[in-house]
Amino acid sequence: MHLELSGLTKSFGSLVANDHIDLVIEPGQIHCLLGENGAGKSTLMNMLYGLLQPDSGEIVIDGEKVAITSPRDAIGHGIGMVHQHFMLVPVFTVAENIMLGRENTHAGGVLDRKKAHALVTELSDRYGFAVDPDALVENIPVGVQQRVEIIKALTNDAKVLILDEPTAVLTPAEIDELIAVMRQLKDNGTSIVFITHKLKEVKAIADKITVIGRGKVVGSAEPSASEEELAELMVGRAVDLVVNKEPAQPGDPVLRVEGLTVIDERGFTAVDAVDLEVRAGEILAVAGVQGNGQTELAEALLGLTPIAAGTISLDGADLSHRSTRQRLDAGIGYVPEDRGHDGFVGSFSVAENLVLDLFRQAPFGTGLALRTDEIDRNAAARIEEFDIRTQGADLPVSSLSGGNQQKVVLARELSRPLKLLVASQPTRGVDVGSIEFLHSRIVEERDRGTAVLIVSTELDEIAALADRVAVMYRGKVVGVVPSDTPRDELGLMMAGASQREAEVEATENPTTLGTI
Amino acid sequence: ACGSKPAEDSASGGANKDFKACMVSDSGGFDDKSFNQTSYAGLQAAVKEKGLTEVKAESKSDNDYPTNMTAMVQAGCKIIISVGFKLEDATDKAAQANPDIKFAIVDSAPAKPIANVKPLGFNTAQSSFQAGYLAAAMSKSGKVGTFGGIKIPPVTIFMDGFAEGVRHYNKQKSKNVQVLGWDDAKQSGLFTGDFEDKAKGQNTAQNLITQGADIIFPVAGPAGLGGLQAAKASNGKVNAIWVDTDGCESAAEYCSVLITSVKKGMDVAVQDAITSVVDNKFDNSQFIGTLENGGTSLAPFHEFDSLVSAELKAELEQLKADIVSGKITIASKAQPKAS
Amino acid sequence: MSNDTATEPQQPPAPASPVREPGRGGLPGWAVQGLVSLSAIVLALVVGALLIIVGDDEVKTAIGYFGAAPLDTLSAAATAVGEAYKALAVGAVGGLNPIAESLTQATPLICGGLAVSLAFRTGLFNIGAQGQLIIGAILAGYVGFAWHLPPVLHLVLAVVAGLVGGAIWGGLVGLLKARTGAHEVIVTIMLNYVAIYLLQWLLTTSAFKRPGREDPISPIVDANAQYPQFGDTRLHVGFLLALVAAVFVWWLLNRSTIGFELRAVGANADASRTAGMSVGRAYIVAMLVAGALAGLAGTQQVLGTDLPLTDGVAATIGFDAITVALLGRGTPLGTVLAGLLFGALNAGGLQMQLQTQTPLTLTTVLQAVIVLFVAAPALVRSVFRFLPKERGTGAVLAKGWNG
Amino acid sequence: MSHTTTPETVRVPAPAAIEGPADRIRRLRVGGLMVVFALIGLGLAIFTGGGKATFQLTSGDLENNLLGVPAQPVALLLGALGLVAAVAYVLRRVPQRYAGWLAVVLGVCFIGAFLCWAAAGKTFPLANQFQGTLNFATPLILGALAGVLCERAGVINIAIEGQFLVGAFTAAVVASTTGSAAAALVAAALTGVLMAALLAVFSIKYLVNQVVLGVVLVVFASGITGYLFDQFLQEDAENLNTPAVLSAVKIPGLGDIPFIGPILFNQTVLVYLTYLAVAVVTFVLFQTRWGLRVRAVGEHPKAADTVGIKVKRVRYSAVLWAGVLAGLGGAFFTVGYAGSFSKEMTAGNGFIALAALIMGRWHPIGAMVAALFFGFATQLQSQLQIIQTPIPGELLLMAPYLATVIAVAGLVGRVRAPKADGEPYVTE
Ligand SMILES: Nc1ncnc2c1ncn2[C@@H]1O[C@H](COP(=O)(O)OP(=O)(O)OP(=O)(O)O)[C@@H](O)[C@H]1O
Ligand SMILES: Nc1ncnc2c1ncn2[C@@H]1O[C@H](COP(=O)(O)OP(=O)(O)OP(=O)(O)O)[C@@H](O)[C@H]1O
Ligand SMILES: [Mg+2]
Ligand SMILES: [Mg+2]
Repeated sequence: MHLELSGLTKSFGSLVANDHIDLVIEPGQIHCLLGENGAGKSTLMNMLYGLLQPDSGEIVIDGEKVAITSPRDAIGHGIGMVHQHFMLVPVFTVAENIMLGRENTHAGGVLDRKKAHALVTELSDRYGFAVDPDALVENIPVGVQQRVEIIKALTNDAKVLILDEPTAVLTPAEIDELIAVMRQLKDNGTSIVFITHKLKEVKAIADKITVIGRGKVVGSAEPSASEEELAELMVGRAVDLVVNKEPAQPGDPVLRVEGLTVIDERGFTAVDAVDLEVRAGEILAVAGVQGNGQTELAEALLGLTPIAAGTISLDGADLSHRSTRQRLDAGIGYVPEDRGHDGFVGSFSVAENLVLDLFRQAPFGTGLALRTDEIDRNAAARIEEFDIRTQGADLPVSSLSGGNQQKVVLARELSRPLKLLVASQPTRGVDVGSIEFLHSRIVEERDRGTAVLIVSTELDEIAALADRVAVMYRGKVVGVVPSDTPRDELGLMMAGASQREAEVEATENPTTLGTI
Repeated sequence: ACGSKPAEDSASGGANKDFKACMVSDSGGFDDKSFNQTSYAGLQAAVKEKGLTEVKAESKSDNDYPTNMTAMVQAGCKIIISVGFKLEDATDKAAQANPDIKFAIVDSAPAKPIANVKPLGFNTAQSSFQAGYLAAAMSKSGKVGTFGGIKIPPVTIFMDGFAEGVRHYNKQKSKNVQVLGWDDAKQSGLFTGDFEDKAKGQNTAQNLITQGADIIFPVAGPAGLGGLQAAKASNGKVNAIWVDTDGCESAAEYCSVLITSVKKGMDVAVQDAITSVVDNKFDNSQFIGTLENGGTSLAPFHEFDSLVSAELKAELEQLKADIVSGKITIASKAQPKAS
Repeated sequence: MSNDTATEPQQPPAPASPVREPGRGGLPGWAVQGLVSLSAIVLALVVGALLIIVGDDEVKTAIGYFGAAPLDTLSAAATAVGEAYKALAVGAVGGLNPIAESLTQATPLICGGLAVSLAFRTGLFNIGAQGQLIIGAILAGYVGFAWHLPPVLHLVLAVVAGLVGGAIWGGLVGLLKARTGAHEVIVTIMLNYVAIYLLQWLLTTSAFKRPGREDPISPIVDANAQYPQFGDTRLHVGFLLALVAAVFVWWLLNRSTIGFELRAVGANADASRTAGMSVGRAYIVAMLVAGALAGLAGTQQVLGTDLPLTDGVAATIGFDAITVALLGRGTPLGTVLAGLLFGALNAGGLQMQLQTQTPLTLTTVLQAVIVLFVAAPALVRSVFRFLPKERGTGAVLAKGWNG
Repeated sequence: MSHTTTPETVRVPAPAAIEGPADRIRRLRVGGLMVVFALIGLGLAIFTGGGKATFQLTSGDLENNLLGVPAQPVALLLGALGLVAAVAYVLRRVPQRYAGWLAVVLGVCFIGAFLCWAAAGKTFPLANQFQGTLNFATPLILGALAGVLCERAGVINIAIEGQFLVGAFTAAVVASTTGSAAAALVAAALTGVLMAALLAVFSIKYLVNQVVLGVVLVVFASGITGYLFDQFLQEDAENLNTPAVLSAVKIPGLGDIPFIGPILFNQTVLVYLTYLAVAVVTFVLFQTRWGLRVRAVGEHPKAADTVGIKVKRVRYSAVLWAGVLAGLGGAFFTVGYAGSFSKEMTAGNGFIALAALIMGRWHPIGAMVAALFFGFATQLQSQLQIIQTPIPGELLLMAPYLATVIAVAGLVGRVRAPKADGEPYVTE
């Protein structure tokens, strides 16, 4: 199928998210879209999929102009999409999610669950996905959820498949599998639009690369272009892809975790007798596929999740049963993994969010009274310092782009003296330009003597920041390794291999990305 | 097809058109199938009889009493009737401020008599006593039942009289007819908790019926209608006695199950109070409706006329005479005190 | 994320310079909102007029011979509506006394509305203002008539008792929610019933009954415990307290650390917890203060307008307060304005029934329809096409049940 | 060792020896409450009078079919059993799976002991207890089901009370004017739909906050039915407000089952419709295409949209069908049971239905159980007022409401609404 977008324009209020974008997707082509956060990639794809209506411009399929006013139309035209934010109903089973919208029914609209079951089994066999049709989506790891999303898109026999940041939550091995599936689809003549922030992936699979910036097509590149070239095309300036950091000067242990066990709400063991130690002036990265207990580990450190066993101590003081507020006051800074959910209050202004955990302390709060002038002054300083791109400190944070929202959270946490910084996924979904800045700020904090614990699923990020790496699998720490451990080896440990097994396997079976 | 225009109504009565007879309801409203509604009927009757102008104000809440009272004063009312004890304070205040206007208040009395306020009280315990006696006599199961809306004296006075009447019957006839739903000695019994929920009233009555009661005496305004419905649904096994008005008139659909009603003659009392002002005969003496003056009475038996034996009818007459003469005294504390 | 999805679409991403409608003089946001609200009231009056016409006796008669003299029907209709609305207007704002009456009616509505608003801003749906008001009234009333104290002191104590009563009844809801997760909607509905039955019971006890009376009515509170009145009107100092309460709520929400916490919890409980706030404590504090505000409304009922305690002391204020808060979009100023509007409608409605025998239920319909239209500016705009577009439809209050 | 990560759930159930803190808190809370009730039950048993407690097993028949039990021994037995259950719960003496049953055992024991105490030396109409429970619960069930349908689709429905009122009103008027019960039910359902349409249009099309809307619609319904009552029904009650009430229809066979037969299967059409509604709503929600879509738009409308489901249309249909149920629930108050209409006659039942639906965790069966629980408590207090127990009547009147608070705080705990409940779906 030959797909042509011409002059697509979309604005939200005064913001032009897409400004006359032209794009051609050839049959059987893997077309990569690159661009900073908020460049307009998802907006463009959402218009193609009928979720958003363009203000102007047209979509032409096989030479014919078509109107796509709803996802229904898009599906009808053979377009499938895997969305950046999962479009799965968490309380439904995998089978229910997959049948939703095109249910097979018996007489009277009664669901034919058998057929749905068979379909899931068939597709997951065909593509080598092992997915249990009866599992509730909210109970399966994100990696598997991603597969469900892909199965959903595939069941429609899409001729054009849009994948919007599908790899953000996958392990290197899973990414490899996905790349294999994409190749298989391409060989069958399916065209694919692939959006990602990971330049390695782009180089591995793209037939064509289009870069979008501030709502416009700002250039295109060949897969042969170097990562640095691509990054520069995206950000508009040269970008340091490696963080320049001095070797760590670790001091005394600051955080000590012993036998920490967390049981989640459903009665499952999320963190299983974990021992960890983080020293002043070092960055310990906790690596692992999402859902292996890192989230709960970080939350337990902050007292957001009650612990079932074990101790947490900071500078020798036992914090295991302190409240979150006491831990923050004791000098822990926290950047939560899901910023929109836990990191800020979307309807609050930038200024208010910059004091979300400081508002009680002088100078912002004196007694019962809130000093709004001080809050504003603080906002001006932080916005300047962290280069937060906003049109005003009084605007709601929800109106900022993802990267800038993340800067707000980090700016807040770094604006007070810390002993320990816990940062989960500090740069998830953030573009390379912002990543560069955020990383350097974290290293700066380390060099100031703060103990830093990073939780990340991104091997790039781990490679860039970590002094030591702890790999978690099924709630346990399977090993603590130096930061220069090869990525394939880390990837295998994230899948449960011990360090020794990983070493052997990685040399025998290198992955695509590991070798680029 | 449309009719023709009626001729202008030729000044009907007209005699006292500028005499405004006014009434303020309590928060139950004029459609409460109870005392507001009956009192209003009295107002309408007086207006018709004397050719007056009526003004009425319903109160949605307690806050509205003083407002409505003031508005009535300003409207130039000659007499203002307030309905219910909750209006006492507002009435007294307005009366003292406006000695030229006459007032009457239903079911209440100022603590100290006020020259231009006529209290209208009703000793419905007397006729309820008769009703209790009648019910006891008519009961085949030997159990009669009663329930109220909320436990307040205007409600419990009926229940008291009813229970005492049953007891009197037992003593006279050496029977043991039981009253379910009210223990007048302990002043505790069965209440629905409001005056609105008809379904609840019906269920409550049903519970009495299950316990064996075959005559129901609901004292719960519209919710009490549910009790009549329960009787009706029993297909003749259970009958009822209504309160305030003659149920065969105010709730005609239930006439077939109504042995009689305990009438509280608010309509007549209100009408009299108004006409006394028109005729310049107003006095502030307390009116207490009794069996003697007809201010409370048993309604006709209507469809049960043939079922109530002549003997029983005679006994009821005798009861009346005995109560009037003081031979029978009624204990209920809810009876209006003569001031 | 999901917490904000309802509000987000209305927030333009970059309103550095206020977004203006092309070709239209930029009216400030509040003016636009005012215009829309005014139009909503006009629309509601039209609906009310239809009901008046349908229910009017003269019109009913005239319609009987519509064919013979159609103009009669029209003129009868016009007269009916005209007279009713004239009475409504006069009763609401036609002179000093009517205005005082409107303000008196508005007083408890404002406090009750604030109680609902404050809880809303904390993400709680307080259907329990009614019960909180009742308990407040019970305590304030009891202190007012059973104790005999010198001026000022007596009033202060009675008011404090009312605040405490309301706070207990509200705080209980917050406590249960914080400790056990019990849904506040269920608990407040149930506690409303408990409160009214409690009051009915207390009124049968000798501690509450007026001496010499068997009726369930308490004595009127001592003069020392009454809010001083303004001149001959029924308007009393409680009204000023209501305004003070509104200012207090504004300060609490916008200028205090507690309010910061409450708002944060209301807007995103997860992020608040992550930032070290105690969500449970916020619920308790919010419900305590909300309860106290409703209790204040209770004091205004028993200490302000010469009302003794009866089982009708709360009327439907606690429920009307919800509508008032919603109409006021959960802000203190909005709540005051909405309270005033409802107070005026109540006062005017009484006058309307008096002069034209229009049932009070019409006022109820009017109030509902006004709120309905104010809440749906898009609908109003589709009728009055000249209205400028509003920037955002204002704060969306309580979101879903998940808070 | 292969490259693929294992697909099954990452988490393993915690070993039984370790209890999650959340579970622990819940166990202590529920357990504490159970112990308190067990002790109250035992205390009542100790103070139970001598003689027999008689339970009447056939409604309306005081002579036959009585079950007499020695009050105190039975009460003591039940009290002790209840205490055992409570203690077993607190001490985790049964596998987690069966722990819930301990609460049920305790509940039954407590009520049994309580009844023995209350009915010692008296007769307690047991059959009537269940009959009354059903009567009180029927409109609540219909209302709560209406709420379930709406809210599963993502539209909060506080307006049940308003839908009740208009349903009750039209049913009364139509039954009076046409004399046809069927017509009355249809009319009630239709006006329920009309109110629901207001809810739907204003929430789905005009994006009005649904909590606001619900409250306002209740006020509106109360105003409009009140106004029409004042202006029309009041004046011409004979023709407009004397509906015939549905009569009970005994189901052959089922109606003859001892004890439960007369209670469950000698009822009006409306009650049968209610049973049917529970079954149908449960089935439709969880087993049909439409139900799947309704739940999808209530949980994650955007996900539904991306697979081609017309979110708004599904929401409209769910809200309107809910209107049918709520309208029928309203009809119960007039033609279904009590006859003529009077102002505000639904007396807050719509709000109780709302509470039932939340307490029932937005599940049709749960909502029904909650409604029955409330009906049971209400009926029990009414019956206890008649047989005269030492409990003051005033306290009894509050009891159903207090019981609900205790149940919600103690047993139900945190509930989770459909994720998108109350959130309008906006596309750009
Ligand atoms: N629904 C919306 N309303 C208003 N503005 C929006 C909306 N959706 C996106 N935007 C804005 O449009 C711009 C483009 O957003 P888009 O989601 O297309 O970016 P993106 O390129 O996909 O970014 P990312 O890499 O972070 O996913 C952003 O500035 C964003 O703030
Ligand atoms: N209504 C809106 N108004 C303004 N900006 C919006 C709106 N909706 C979304 N955005 C912004 O659009 C950008 C892209 O939206 P998107 O939903 O892709 O989130 P995101 O931040 O990119 O998420 P992630 O970090 O998980 O990739 C974000 O910066 C978000 O803040
Ligand atoms: Mg995107
Ligand atoms: Mg992104």
